[in-house]
Parts: sequence; structure tokens; C-alpha cells
Amino acid sequence: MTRLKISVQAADFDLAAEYAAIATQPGIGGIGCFIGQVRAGSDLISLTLEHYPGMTEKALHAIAHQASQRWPLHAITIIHRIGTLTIGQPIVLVLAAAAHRHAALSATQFLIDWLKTDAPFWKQERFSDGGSHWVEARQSDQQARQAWDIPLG
Amino acid sequence: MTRLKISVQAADFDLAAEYAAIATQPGIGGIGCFIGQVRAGSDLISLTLEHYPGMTEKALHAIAHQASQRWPLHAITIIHRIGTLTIGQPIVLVLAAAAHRHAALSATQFLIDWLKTDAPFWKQERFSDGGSHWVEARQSDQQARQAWDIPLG
Amino acid sequence: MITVLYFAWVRDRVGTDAETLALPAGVTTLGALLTHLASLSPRHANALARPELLRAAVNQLFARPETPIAPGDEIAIFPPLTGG
Amino acid sequence: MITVLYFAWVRDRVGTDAETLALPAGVTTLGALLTHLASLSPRHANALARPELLRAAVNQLFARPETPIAPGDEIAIFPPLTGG
Repeated sequence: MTRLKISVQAADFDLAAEYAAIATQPGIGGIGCFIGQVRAGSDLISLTLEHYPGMTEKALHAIAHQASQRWPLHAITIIHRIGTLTIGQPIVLVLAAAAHRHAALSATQFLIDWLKTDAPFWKQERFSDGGSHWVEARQSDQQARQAWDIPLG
Repeated sequence: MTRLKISVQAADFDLAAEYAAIATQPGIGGIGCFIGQVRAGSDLISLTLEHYPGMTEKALHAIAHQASQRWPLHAITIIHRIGTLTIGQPIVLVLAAAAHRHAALSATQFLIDWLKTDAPFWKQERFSDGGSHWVEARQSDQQARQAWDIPLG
Repeated sequence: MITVLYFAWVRDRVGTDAETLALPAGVTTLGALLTHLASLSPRHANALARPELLRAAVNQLFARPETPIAPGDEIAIFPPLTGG
Repeated sequence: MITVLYFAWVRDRVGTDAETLALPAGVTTLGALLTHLASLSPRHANALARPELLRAAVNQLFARPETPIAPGDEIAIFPPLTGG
């Protein structure tokens, strides 16, 4: 059984509390983690994250389910923030815990790769000159997601 | 320039503090993290971690240097505990921060894979019947380390 | 009746985030619905002009042009996803 | 003189964690030193009996049987690493 926590929220998350909540599950030997944050760019002031309420949570559950089918995971945590975030603020937290490091780190990578392409979030950038634009999806994200399904032999 | 923190210590580490110390570096978009902890096993009571003072720090610096040659990293943190640790206690923390998630997560995986085979630590297990034995190295760790050097084409 | 939701720049261009409309006779797939929606107003036409830039969901599951739709469905139209 | 350090079960079997000794004439490589060390006592012989289970460092760098050694070197002998 994989302990699952999924949250879409405006508030910041508490890395230490989320880690502590899963680290004490019996049988865990490794915990992988990824935190994405607003990266400074030329004249960028903030990002505004929009999502599709209802569908987002379903999509994140489906992604977590996929991960738990691929690796023996003790716990998965996905927290994604919405609303307006300034440079350096955290956007997303992914945690995956397993008996061994390979499963924990592979699942962490998988979860963030799939979240990028399969969870209905959109980012709008705002600049110091007052302008704004919607971030375009990157081909590399689609490739990273699809790479998980390339047969190895 | 990669901000580097390497520590071999008996004391526990503070994940939130280590994360906060690197997250504010300019230009970071993603932070990968791995925490290894003492996994419960049949009758296991504790692990005692021994190391080679002097060489350990050099080896960890060499591993961090390798990672920073392979990916554009803003920060690397490696903290490895020594002494006697009971079940569930953290052993090792690896953090890698970069502009993009792929570099951050690949470097995290690389650092822990190489640490397993290239840093002079040894684990002794103690059991509830009073017995103890030195953990044997796993072939899979050697393979994981070498996989980083297999040409892709 | 169906509900159509718009997100991100699709919403900005259409000028509304949601509308409820009757499903015209003969419109039984997502692709046909997109063609119908584009005929509703110049703003709709502009927002939906390039289907290759659009993605969609029917009842909160990702959908393709051939995905069937029926009265009562919730259809969402949006740009490629950019979360994480 | 050279310093020889032992770690983990190698130390347990040898019975000491460090010793200082003179480098005998003709011993110029790590491999030759291992053979010499194994001759020092039954405990040394037992600890060093299976070189394929051992790893070593010369002056804190991983070394191989052919690695040269010289007076003043710090040599460490230990099992394969099991950290992390």
C-alpha cells in the first residue's frame, strides 16, 4: 500500500513536515524529493499558476497510481501551488519513498516528468514592464514524459 | 560556480535548513534531494557507520566535482552521518540545485550512486540476538555507478 | 445542454471562462464541437483558429477530436499544459 | 617508514587499526606490500588471505596492486565500501 498525499493549494508547503510525515513509515530506506521554484528570468516579476479544479486532482491521482504500478513505493506526496508566486518561491513538491534508492529516485523523476505534461496547470509570466504572457509548453517536456514508455530492448 | 557543502558528522542533519541554505541562490529552478535512512530488517537493531577520516572528505569532494563537470549545478550538499544509528534514522542527505529539473535530479542520482561505491564508509549491522556483521558491498551498487560511464551510442 | 470551460489564453481570447449551450443536432464528437464553437463569435473563431495549439478534456479526461460527446458533458478547451 | 591503516572487518581480523613499519627492500608496489603484511602474523595472514575481497588506498587515493609505494606513504586496506 502506498501512502498518498495530493494537494493543490495557494499556501506554501513545509518541506520538513512533509518529509517527517512519510519518513517514519516502516520499511523505508530511501526518500527522493524534487522541489520546483520560480526561476529568475530577464525582467520576470512573478508567475501566476492557474489550474482546472476537479480535473487536476484526478490527474495527479492517476499519475501517482502510474508510479505506484511501476515501483514498490511506500509513500508519494505531490503538492502543487496555484496563484501568483514571485521569484524564488516554491511551486511544486514531489516526494517518493521506497525500500531502495533506485525506486525512490526514479519515481520522483517520473512523477515530475508526468506532472509537467499530464496535470492541467498553466503558467502566466508577468514582467517589470507591465507585460505578461502565457508560458508555452516545451517539446522537451513531452519527450521526457514519453521516454518513460520507450521499450529498452 | 557551484556552491558546495560537504560534511561527515555524527549529528543528525536539518533538511529544512539545508534546503533553505541553497534555495535562495539566484537562478535555481529545481532542487533534487535524496535521503537514505536505516531500513528495518529482521532483528536489526542498529547500524554503525565507520569511515576513513581525511580520505572521506576528499572522496566526497571528488564526487561533487565530477557531478559539477557533468551538469550545470548551482549548489551541491552532501551530508553523511557516522556512528551508531537506529532504525528509521537518517544516514545521508544529498541535495543538487540547478536551473532545470533534469540536471538537478540526474545529479542527485549520480551523487548517491557514486557515494555508494567511491566514498570510504563501512556499515556494521547489530541484531537483537547480540550478533553483528559487516554489510557486504552489493554488485548492483557497482553496476549503478558504472552505468554513468556507458556510452549511449 | 453541455458546459464548455476555457483556460489560460483560450479563456482570455474567448472572453469567458465557462458557457452553457445546447448541443446542435449532428455534433457528436469533440472535433465537430470545436468547429461549432468557432462559429459562435469572432472571439471564438480567433481563440479556436489553430486546433493544433489546443488540448481538451471531456468530463475531466483528456480527449481527442474523435472523442464522443453527449448532452450533460463537461468539455474543457485549453493550451498545452505548463505546470510543475 | 610507512603507515598502514585497517578498516572494518580487516581491522577486526588484524586486531589493530594502524601500524607503522619499515618498508622492506624490494617492496615497491601495493601488491608486494600486501604479501609482506600477510607474513607478519597469523592474524595478518587471515585478514589478508583473499585479496579479491580487499580494497586499498595509497595516500588517500584508491590504489591497485601495481600502485607504487614509497617511504612516508599512508596505505589503507579495507573491504569494499558500503556507505550511503
